Amino acid sequence: MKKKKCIAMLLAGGQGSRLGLLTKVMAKPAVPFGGKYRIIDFPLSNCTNSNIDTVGVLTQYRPLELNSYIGSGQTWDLDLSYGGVYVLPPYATADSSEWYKGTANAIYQNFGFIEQFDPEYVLVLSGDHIYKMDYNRMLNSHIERNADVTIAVRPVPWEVASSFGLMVVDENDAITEFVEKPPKPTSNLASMGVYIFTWKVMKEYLTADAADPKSQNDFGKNIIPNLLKDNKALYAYAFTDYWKDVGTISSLWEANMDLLKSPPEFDLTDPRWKIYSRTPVMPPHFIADGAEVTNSMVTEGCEIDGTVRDSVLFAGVTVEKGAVVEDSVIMPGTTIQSGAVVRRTIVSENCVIAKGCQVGEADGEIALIGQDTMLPEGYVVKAGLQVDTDAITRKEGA
Amino acid sequence: MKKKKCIAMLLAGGQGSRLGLLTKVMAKPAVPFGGKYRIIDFPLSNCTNSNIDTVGVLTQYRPLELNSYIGSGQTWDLDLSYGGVYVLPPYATADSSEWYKGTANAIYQNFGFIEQFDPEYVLVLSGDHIYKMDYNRMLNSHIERNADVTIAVRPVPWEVASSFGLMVVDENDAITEFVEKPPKPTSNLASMGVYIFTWKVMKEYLTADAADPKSQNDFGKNIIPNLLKDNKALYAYAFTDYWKDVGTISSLWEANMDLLKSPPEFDLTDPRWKIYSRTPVMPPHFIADGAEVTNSMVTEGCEIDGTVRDSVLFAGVTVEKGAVVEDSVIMPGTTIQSGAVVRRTIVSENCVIAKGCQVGEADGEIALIGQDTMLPEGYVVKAGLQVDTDAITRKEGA
Amino acid sequence: MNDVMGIVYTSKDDLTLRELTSQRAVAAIPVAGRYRIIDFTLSSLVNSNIHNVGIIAQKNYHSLMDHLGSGKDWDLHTRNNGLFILPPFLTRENGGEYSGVLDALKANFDYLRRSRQEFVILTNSDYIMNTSFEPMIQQHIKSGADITLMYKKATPEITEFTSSSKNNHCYLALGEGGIINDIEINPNAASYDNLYLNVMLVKRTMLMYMVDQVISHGSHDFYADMLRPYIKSGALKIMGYEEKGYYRRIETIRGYFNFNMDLLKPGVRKELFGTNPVYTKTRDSVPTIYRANAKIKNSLIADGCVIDGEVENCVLFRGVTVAKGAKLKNCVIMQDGYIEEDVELENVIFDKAVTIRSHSRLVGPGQYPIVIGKNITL
Amino acid sequence: MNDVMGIVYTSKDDLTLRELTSQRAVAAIPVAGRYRIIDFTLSSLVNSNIHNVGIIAQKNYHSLMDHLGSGKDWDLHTRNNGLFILPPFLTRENGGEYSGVLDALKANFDYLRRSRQEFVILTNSDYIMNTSFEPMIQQHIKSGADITLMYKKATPEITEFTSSSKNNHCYLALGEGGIINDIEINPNAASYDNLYLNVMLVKRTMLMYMVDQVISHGSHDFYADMLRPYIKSGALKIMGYEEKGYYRRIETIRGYFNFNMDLLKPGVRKELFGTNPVYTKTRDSVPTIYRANAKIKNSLIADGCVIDGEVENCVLFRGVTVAKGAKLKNCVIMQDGYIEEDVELENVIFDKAVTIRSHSRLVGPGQYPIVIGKNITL
Repeated sequence: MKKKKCIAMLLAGGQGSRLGLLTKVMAKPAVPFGGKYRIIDFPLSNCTNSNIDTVGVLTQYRPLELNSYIGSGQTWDLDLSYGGVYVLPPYATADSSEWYKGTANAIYQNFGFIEQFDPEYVLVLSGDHIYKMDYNRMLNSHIERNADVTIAVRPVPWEVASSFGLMVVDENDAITEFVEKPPKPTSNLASMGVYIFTWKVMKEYLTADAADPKSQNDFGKNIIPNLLKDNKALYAYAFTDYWKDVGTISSLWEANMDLLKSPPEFDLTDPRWKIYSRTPVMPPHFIADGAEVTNSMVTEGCEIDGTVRDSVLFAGVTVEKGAVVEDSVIMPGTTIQSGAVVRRTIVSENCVIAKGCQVGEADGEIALIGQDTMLPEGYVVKAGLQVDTDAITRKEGA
Repeated sequence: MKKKKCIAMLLAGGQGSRLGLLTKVMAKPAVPFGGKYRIIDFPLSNCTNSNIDTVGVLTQYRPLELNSYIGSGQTWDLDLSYGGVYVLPPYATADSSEWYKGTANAIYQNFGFIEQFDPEYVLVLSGDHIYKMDYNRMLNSHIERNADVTIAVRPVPWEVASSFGLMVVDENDAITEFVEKPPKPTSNLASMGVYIFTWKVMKEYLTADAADPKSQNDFGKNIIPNLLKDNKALYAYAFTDYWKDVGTISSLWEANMDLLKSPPEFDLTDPRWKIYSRTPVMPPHFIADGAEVTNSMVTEGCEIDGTVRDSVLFAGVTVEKGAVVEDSVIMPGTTIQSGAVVRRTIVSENCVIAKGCQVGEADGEIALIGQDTMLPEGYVVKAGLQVDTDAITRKEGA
Repeated sequence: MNDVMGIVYTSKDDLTLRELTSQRAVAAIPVAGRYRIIDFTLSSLVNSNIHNVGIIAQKNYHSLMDHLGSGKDWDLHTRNNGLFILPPFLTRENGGEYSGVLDALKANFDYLRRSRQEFVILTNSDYIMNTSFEPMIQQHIKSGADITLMYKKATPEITEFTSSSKNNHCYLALGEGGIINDIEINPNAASYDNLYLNVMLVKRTMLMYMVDQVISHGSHDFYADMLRPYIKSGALKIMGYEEKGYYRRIETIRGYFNFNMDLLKPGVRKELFGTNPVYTKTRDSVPTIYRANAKIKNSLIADGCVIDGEVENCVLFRGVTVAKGAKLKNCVIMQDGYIEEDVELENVIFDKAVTIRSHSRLVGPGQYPIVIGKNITL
Repeated sequence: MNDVMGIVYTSKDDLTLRELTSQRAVAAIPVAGRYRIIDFTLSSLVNSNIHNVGIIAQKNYHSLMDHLGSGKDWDLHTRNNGLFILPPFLTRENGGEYSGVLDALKANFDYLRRSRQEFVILTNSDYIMNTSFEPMIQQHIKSGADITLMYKKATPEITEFTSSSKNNHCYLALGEGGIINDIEINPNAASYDNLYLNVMLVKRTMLMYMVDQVISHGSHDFYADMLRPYIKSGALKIMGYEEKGYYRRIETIRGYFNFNMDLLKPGVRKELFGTNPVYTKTRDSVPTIYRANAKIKNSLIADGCVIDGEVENCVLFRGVTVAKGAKLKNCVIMQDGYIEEDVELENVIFDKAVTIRSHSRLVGPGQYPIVIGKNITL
């Protein structure tokens, strides 16, 4: 069998509960972003563009959507006979059957998957961020420095630093200290959740970790500290381009808005670093006489008769005559009926915002409408609220 | 989205514990058969040849091998953008996380998968049998008779009937009675575990079944009896060609031997009904001067210097000078060293039978050597015994 | 599942389409913002559960091959069945060109023999239609016909697009029970109003027999030498099947332009895209961006555009840029068109990757739009 | 990961290979039981992490295209990069044949321009070698060479297989530090023992520049007009890289036969198949069945055979039947050969699907085996 130099393990297990109703029916990596993408398109496309052609996607929450979305992997050129993309949920063995306990445990349980490719290096990714990164350059740096582990880092504002894993490095970028989400940060170099391990080292430490009943089986809390304790060669790899955690409603909304700036804060159009995505099979969009569309992103299958300003519209969105969409993100298949006004809101997939609804406000927090919600005529949703079918039923029942 | 007329759900969850050591490290559908196949190749190839291009493979035990083996589905022409083959293990939702409880429950938990294809019919298969069957003809019969459920049946010898689900049918093949493994059979028409459901009916009954806390969530024990009770239209579809349950060591061995008869009891060479299989990338096999190979099946990557009689050899098997293999099944990558004698034995993948070993006997039960076993020089394995590395260690320790 | 295969004949470059076919087959002409003409035929076949499709290619099939690739985008990349491109291969014996559909079929008897399906749908690929062939197949089997020909009631909208050239326009006479008893080939004034759509359903072996008969008797014309004699002789049961959906054959620049404009009508879009999906080569474009000065009226716009100007009654393909101050009216701008600032365009067709420098003006006559060839900078 | 693309030149049909190339390119000749010659070149490229491969096809490329398909079997079916077949497309301008490798490269400048890789490996496909190009690439980069040519020490086994025809046999003189300072083209008696293997590594843009220079000055020969002048002028740093693995160029029937027989040596099999896998088109054959009367000695046998006779020193391809009483010695029997009862064959090559009726006898001279063409029944 052909050996793979480096394979990737993508931790896509997170339910992303900070995304509220958005992840009620789908895993976080499957959340739509930027008009025609899903969050997971970014790490997968980064892999393809970095010539890493073997990716295990570790998931236990709602794997169905991910499974169908990834399919044969053809979208990302990952439909290979040897290698390619695999969705790896937890499984039962003759002796035991258990869910993944932590990030490190998820990978430990899939050692069998990794070993069939006999890699020298394992790249660990998470499915929570929007960014374009050449993992191959990071790998070259790992190899050149003869590192055991290389961690991608970026400086973050001091005020948010305490929500990250933070590192102190010496003049050669060797990591001397690592603290997971400290209340009083002594560094603002945050871990991006992107690691390259030399496979032999990973194998040793994950095996030891699995045998330790007190461990939380987490990379940040257990594995990295253990490696540091043993004076292993841990290096930081600095990344300073666009990188956004889209773990909250407001950061997801912001990241979408970043695409509308001119020049965009984050550019999707580089032909040498395409972001691949499963394209819906729909005709071009249509903009009718009388419509207004400015400072917005519109994609296939949309039919626009109303007004769209400063917004991102996904495939198959309908905006009827007289409807107004402003500063909003409208996900696939949703209809905004005539006279409805949507402001500073994320509307999920396949919703109907009926006539005369007032959703969100021109100022204040971002509102959210959950998937498949049929908002009744004239319904009002205040700034920052989250509404779905259950919420409407409760309200009507009350 | 394009609608699929009929999709298949393949129940591949079984650990197949009656196969002993063979399934210690792999799921039953991944067990090798017939020189270059695995059991699951048969239902998958049947689907492709029957023009059913969407298959969900339900598994919870050792999905890794199945996952890697199935890959993008390219082997069976099932690597499609819309449809194709998906491995579906149990998954967690926001509310719950549970393993599959029974065959019906496994399908119930994957209603979301089925509904995205909006099928009219659902074909339920199991991954335990060797047979070639045109499911499309069965589907046509289902449609013509306007059935709610059609069950594929075959007559079995009365003496083994009590180990099957048995049916009584009227003169129109309508099923009037169904008993799961009765101690005293009143019919010898056995269910093959191949069902076609009209999706609407399946949905109704599986939903009701899931709500019934007393149900074992099993097709044979719960769903079919409930349908009969309600006088639904259940029909039997008779199948009389070769069909073999390979659920035990001896039946698996027999089914392999069936291929060596002339004419074979089961013919794999029909160009209009090919059985597809992931081919190992190996050169043609080589037979040296001094070797003897008769009444046997040999495939790519084998190197034969010894004697092979009445046996089935898988890819990459080496039989050294002076070694003798008789009435045996030798799975991929195994080496029989010079002077070793193997009779009436199934040797699993990647074993080494060292010099002078005596494995199995010319008469008596079939012996079994488990995967990755290195049998020490001169080791003797009596007829019917099962040996693997653990067993050897225990014996040496004792 | 259907026991039917498809054979798509892509005719030679049609000179009435001028620049649009100078480097591509008619089947490969870009239409409707993101498609090629052949996408409609292929999607109709695939949506009818037909999974073995042979494409008879002629000269100029480079762009067609490039577009179709391995057939992946139509789920036609399987090893058994799938998509087969059948160009006139150069060998020691073969000169490299088919002289017509019969010659092409004869040259591909090997492929026809190897195919397993009982029936063949033989179709051209110079028309726009998104249909399911399944009702036609059902009628064919039920009626016990030997051959079924698809036709449509001729209306001015359909026939005005076709040139008056002798380009295989056939009209059928239907007798009792839908039996076809006459065919008119290229009449100046048609006696019948049943326009043959160049879609034919027949048993595979019968097609091979008929082709062999005609060719071995030294004849070569599909319509005059094969269809007409069989219809006149009455030896075979030849039936008509009426197609009622949208249909346009693309034969002239004006027809091409009118079809694109037709797409601005909601009814036409619904008819073409509302029921069955139309598949095409994926290009991984980003969504289209509208900037602050964009003003769009009644236009169909594909992904990957960046628009800061005014666009009215236009079809813009993928990757078109319309800079600030530019005004487009009644235009079809193919992929990667680049319209600089303050340009004014009216009644213009731009082939792929045309650039027009700022402050230029190009206005064509309403009935006969100006065509600018591929890769030109004005 | 390598920043290298591959260009595989498949030369025109070579008349010294007689029947074997009457309907196929040299690259498509079946060898070693289940491969085509080009599989070795393609697998070497893929195993060297090269994922963008252009195949320059000539006339007769039907069987090559059929074999390669979408490139799936080599994992070369990706949309970016992948396998590109580059035949001499017929257009309004183009006559349909490349006059040599330079002409072919020039005709495919579009493809070369579109490719992203920095380097190109340009190779022929008429040889058997399973190697990794990675050490050569590393040497090229480290040494700062402009061009690296792969060579091998000429031994009798390697050169005896090649004809004495003027078929681009080149020998290289290596000076200090591995710099090449002379090239002999088709010498009757070579002065140097470094046989050029027709594998060249160069920057993509530099290759395009050189090709353009030579062609635009009216010259056309890769060896005499391009390689030799650049080597003689010393303007570029041209280095040699020594390949040490198994290598045979297939140019004559005898060379073809000897290579197949060579595979019966365990050492040769290990060298060719032991380290890197060789990919080929999958055929979904069943395993081979040996019946009660089978007697096999020293033979390489592919899947799908049914054998009840005697086979000695043979290479049998997929799907060969050897009936009871038949005796084969020193034969190469390609796919689907059918040897009936009591046939005796010695020193014979059967092309695909040859049938020989029972009780026949066919014995060739040891040095010059008899070749029976495709699909013939004796």
